Amino acid sequence: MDVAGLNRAIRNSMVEIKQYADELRDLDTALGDGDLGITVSLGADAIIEALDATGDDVSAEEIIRSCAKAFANANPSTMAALVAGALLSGSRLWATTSELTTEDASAFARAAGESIGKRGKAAVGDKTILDALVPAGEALATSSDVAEALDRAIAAAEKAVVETTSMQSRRGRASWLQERSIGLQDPGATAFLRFLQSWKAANLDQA
Amino acid sequence: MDVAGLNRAIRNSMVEIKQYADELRDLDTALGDGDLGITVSLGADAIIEALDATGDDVSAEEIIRSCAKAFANANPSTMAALVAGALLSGSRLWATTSELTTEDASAFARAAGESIGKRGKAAVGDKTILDALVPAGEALATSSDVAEALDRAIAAAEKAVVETTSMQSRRGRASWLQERSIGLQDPGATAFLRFLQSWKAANLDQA
Amino acid sequence: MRKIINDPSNFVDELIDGILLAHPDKLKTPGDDKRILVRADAPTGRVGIVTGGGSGHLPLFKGYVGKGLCSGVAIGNVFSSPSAQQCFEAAKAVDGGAGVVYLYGNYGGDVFNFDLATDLAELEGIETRTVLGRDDVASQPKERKLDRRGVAGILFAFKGAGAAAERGDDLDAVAAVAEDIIENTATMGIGLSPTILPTTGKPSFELPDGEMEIGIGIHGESGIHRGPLETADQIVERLMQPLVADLELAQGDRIAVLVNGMGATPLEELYVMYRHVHKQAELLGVTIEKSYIGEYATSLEMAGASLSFLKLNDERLELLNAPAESPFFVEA
Amino acid sequence: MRKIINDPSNFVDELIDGILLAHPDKLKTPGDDKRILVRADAPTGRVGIVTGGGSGHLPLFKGYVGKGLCSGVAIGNVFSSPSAQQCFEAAKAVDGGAGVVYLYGNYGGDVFNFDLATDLAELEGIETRTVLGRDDVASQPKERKLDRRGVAGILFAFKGAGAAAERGDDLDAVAAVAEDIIENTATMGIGLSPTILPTTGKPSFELPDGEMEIGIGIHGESGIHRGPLETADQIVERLMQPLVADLELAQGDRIAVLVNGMGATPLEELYVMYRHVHKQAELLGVTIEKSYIGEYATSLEMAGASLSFLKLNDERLELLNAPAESPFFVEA
Ligand SMILES: Nc1ncnc2c1ncn2[C@@H]1O[C@H](COP(=O)(O)OP(=O)(O)O)[C@@H](O)[C@H]1O
Ligand SMILES: Nc1ncnc2c1ncn2[C@@H]1O[C@H](COP(=O)(O)OP(=O)(O)O)[C@@H](O)[C@H]1O
Ligand SMILES: [Mg+2]
Ligand SMILES: [Mg+2]
Ligand SMILES: [Mg+2]
Ligand SMILES: [Mg+2]
Repeated sequence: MDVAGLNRAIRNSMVEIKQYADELRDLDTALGDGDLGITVSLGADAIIEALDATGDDVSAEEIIRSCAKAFANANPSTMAALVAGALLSGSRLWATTSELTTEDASAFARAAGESIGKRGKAAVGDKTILDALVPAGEALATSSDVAEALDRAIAAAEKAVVETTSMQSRRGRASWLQERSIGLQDPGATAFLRFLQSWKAANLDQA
Repeated sequence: MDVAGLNRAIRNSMVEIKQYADELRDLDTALGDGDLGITVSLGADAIIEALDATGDDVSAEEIIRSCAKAFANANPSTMAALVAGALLSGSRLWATTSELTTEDASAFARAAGESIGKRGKAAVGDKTILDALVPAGEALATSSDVAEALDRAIAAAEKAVVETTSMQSRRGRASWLQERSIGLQDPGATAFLRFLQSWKAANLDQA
Repeated sequence: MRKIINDPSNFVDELIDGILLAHPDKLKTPGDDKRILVRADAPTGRVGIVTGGGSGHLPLFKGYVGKGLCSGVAIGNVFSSPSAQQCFEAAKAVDGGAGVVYLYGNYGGDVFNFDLATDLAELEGIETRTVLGRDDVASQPKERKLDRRGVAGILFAFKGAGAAAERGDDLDAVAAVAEDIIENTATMGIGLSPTILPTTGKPSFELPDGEMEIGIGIHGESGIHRGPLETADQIVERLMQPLVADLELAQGDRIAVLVNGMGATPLEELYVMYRHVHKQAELLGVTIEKSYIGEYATSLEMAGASLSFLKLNDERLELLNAPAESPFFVEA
Repeated sequence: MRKIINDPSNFVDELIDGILLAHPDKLKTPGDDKRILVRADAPTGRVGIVTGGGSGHLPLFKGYVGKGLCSGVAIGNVFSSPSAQQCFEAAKAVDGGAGVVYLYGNYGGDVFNFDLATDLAELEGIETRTVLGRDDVASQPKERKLDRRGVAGILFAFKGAGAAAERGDDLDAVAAVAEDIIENTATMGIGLSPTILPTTGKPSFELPDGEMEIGIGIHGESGIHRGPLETADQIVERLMQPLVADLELAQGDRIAVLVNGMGATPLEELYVMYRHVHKQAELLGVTIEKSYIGEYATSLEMAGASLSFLKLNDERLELLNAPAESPFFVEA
């Protein structure tokens, strides 16, 4: 995928992901404060606006940086800050890449996960977005076919999201529920899964 | 009826009237602040307690005075203050009466009505307790038979209470509803009707 | 019933206990009856101001007893009058020889009991004057102004009369200040949810989501009509218009504003309202010299708000700005 | 949705407009971004204190900007963090060379954004310290004390650190005061009804009548468990016990108490609660030297209350008693 394609693909996914805002709000209401739907929908709008302003004659790194800034400021929150930091970390890997491969995507995900783990003092198993991001990122590297890699990533994330339900939240707002967090699906992990699914749905023609 | 009988009859009526507390609360909720049920039930309890303390070897005037004081302080409110004043006015007529007749009862009601009219700056037609009290008091004088006089008073009060519904409240809290008070039955007039009915029900054997 | 209470019949006594335990340096009860609270330094020798009425309106009435405010309060049950005896005892406790102004809202139950108290006070040689809060323009048309009920706007009268008493005005002068302020005060309110009496557990009215009661009182009384819930700006205009008309406000006039929450309405919403009040006043050429925004006269857990205006002159503004201090109200 | 609002997406900007219009003598916005409010006299040359967080908690956080309190605030959307840029701009506006303490509640979104702001401040040569409110004992067991969230008890830290800055303490000393107070503060709350986000119109949880959420936060977070609604006295005992344990209060100790309403709970009920707190403290031989009773940190129209204790020593008490003044909080 080239830079123009990346720009378009992100934009399409952002339009798509907004349909999950209510679901994410409800999940975050049960486990947190209910603002994740807003973070995602305002964040998606801000990214679209930022990309409109960016144009195509820039690097993939710059595109991702615009997304990071836009997402960070749209509705500042845990998810906004962690995702923005993750995007900035990942973007560095794409400074000189003009044709993005599934390998590149996987490396991006790895860097993103490390950033979130560091900032959020979180690890896989803490019932956060990392629980979906890490296995999905690994799955991306298992095929060089974009569609196949994406399907595997989605499958991995889906499995992980289901598994978060039986776990106890160890980080962030949800951790304050202590034992009561068990039985509720993690909103952040779900948001990541919905992002992958949106990417697929919105970019089927390019896949 | 002698003084001991009066004491007993009041006490019996007070036990009886408490069953209407919810109805009076609901009527006063619609047209005012909903406290008339409390005024009547706390007032009835206070009267019973006061009469327990009064004993039988006093005048009818003193019995009524005890009732007035008890009712005034139980839950001070418009009804409490007006009824207490009315009882005091009426009681003066009974200072030396030892056998109470329906004539005496009617005179008492007339004095009571004048007191309420003066204190409340109200007249028949303002949609207040007066609308029931005045015609009922007049009816009491139309027979010397206690049971018959009471039945006529109840009939007169019942008719008057029904008629309050279509009137606009001119006095007190209900008057603030202005046109919106039309269509709602006056709580104070209803309370007076319920008092007469309680008297009848509680004192059938003496009637 | 979503209330943090014990036995509902002890509600008022327990909350007074709480007030006395929390503020022993500022308030005291003069005798055995805790339903009477007075300034800790009463009697001060200055004119006393006694207010009173039902409970359930905090900070009204108990909250306005302090320096530069009222001197004492007689406290009834929730939304019920105090007794005449209590009204009288309050006056007796604060009178230092200069007399007492009874200053309270125009409600039948209160009026009948305070009137009786003035007779009792007279017997004891305490001179009294009575001034009634009657600021609610929704409760009666202008021709029947004197029959209006008193709501949140009485705050202005407490503040002004309290300042007048504090500076040493005599009995008639303090009463005249209170009367002057009330004459120039107008209030109107809306309700978004009912109030619930602790003793009965019943809502004062049923209001479907998405509707509002217009022209409500502070005892859960219904309003003069009901309509679909409007935006904050529309509500402000709806409340402002009758106040402007009633006070005959015109370009160049100065006012004090009270945006009052009924109990459950977030302070945020009151500031959203104030914003539009300010802008609309500007359009009229009316200057807001002073504003109070918050909960000043509530109706337990009722949601809603009222808007009060006091038309100002130099004297009234000076009295509003004078220092005052109670556990619930500070003017620094 | 029973709210007095206009377009929900303008809610926060409009309420800030209202605050600025009502209190131009006390607060100002230093630049174009109204999401930053600072004392009208900032920078004062003393150590600055910048707080911040989501909206919907009035008087928290905006209400604690003033003399003897915080110097500035960065304001997020309802229950959302301000941006790093805003946190930084607030520090820049209040820094008079003595440095700035960032003092706010321990929430992921806020922490990440304020941390970024400290980096930005450093680049501009502004020295900062960070102290996190983390008083809610229900949110984590004592072993994970540092991960607790910050709720109403941060008021004590604002008051103490503000007084320290006002008397001229240096940056490390002001931060140390804040840290010392937070270390000795414990809070726990219950909810009787949910909060409703203006943008979504959805309640934060469903709570059947007659039940209560125990251990709630101030963002509509559910509590750690749910149970039948108890009496005021039972609730007080339930809230007090973990505070006493956490602060290891024993006979002879002195405390400050904050009985905080979550938004819709009548002030009357808070005094009923205080009454029992006072009595229970007496039983323990613990003296209440200072009390705050009212709405200090709310969650929009949530019904419920929280109880906070600060274990006192002479220094802490002196700082609490120092004068302070904001449009929302006065210590005379
Ligand atoms: N410390 C953390 N590290 C990693 N992920 C976290 C952390 N805290 C929260 N999360 C993720 O963020 C999600 C909540 O995001 P968001 O609603 O923005 O949080 P908040 O409203 O508390 O600021 C959680 O479901 C979880 O997946
Ligand atoms: N000024 C008045 N004169 C005569 N009766 C009145 C007057 N005001 C009210 N009432 C009567 O009192 C009833 C209400 O009593 P109550 O509930 O005690 O009043 P409140 O709660 O307003 O003090 C009304 O239904 C009416 O019958
Ligand atoms: Mg959230
Ligand atoms: Mg009534
Ligand atoms: Mg009443
Ligand atoms: Mg959040």
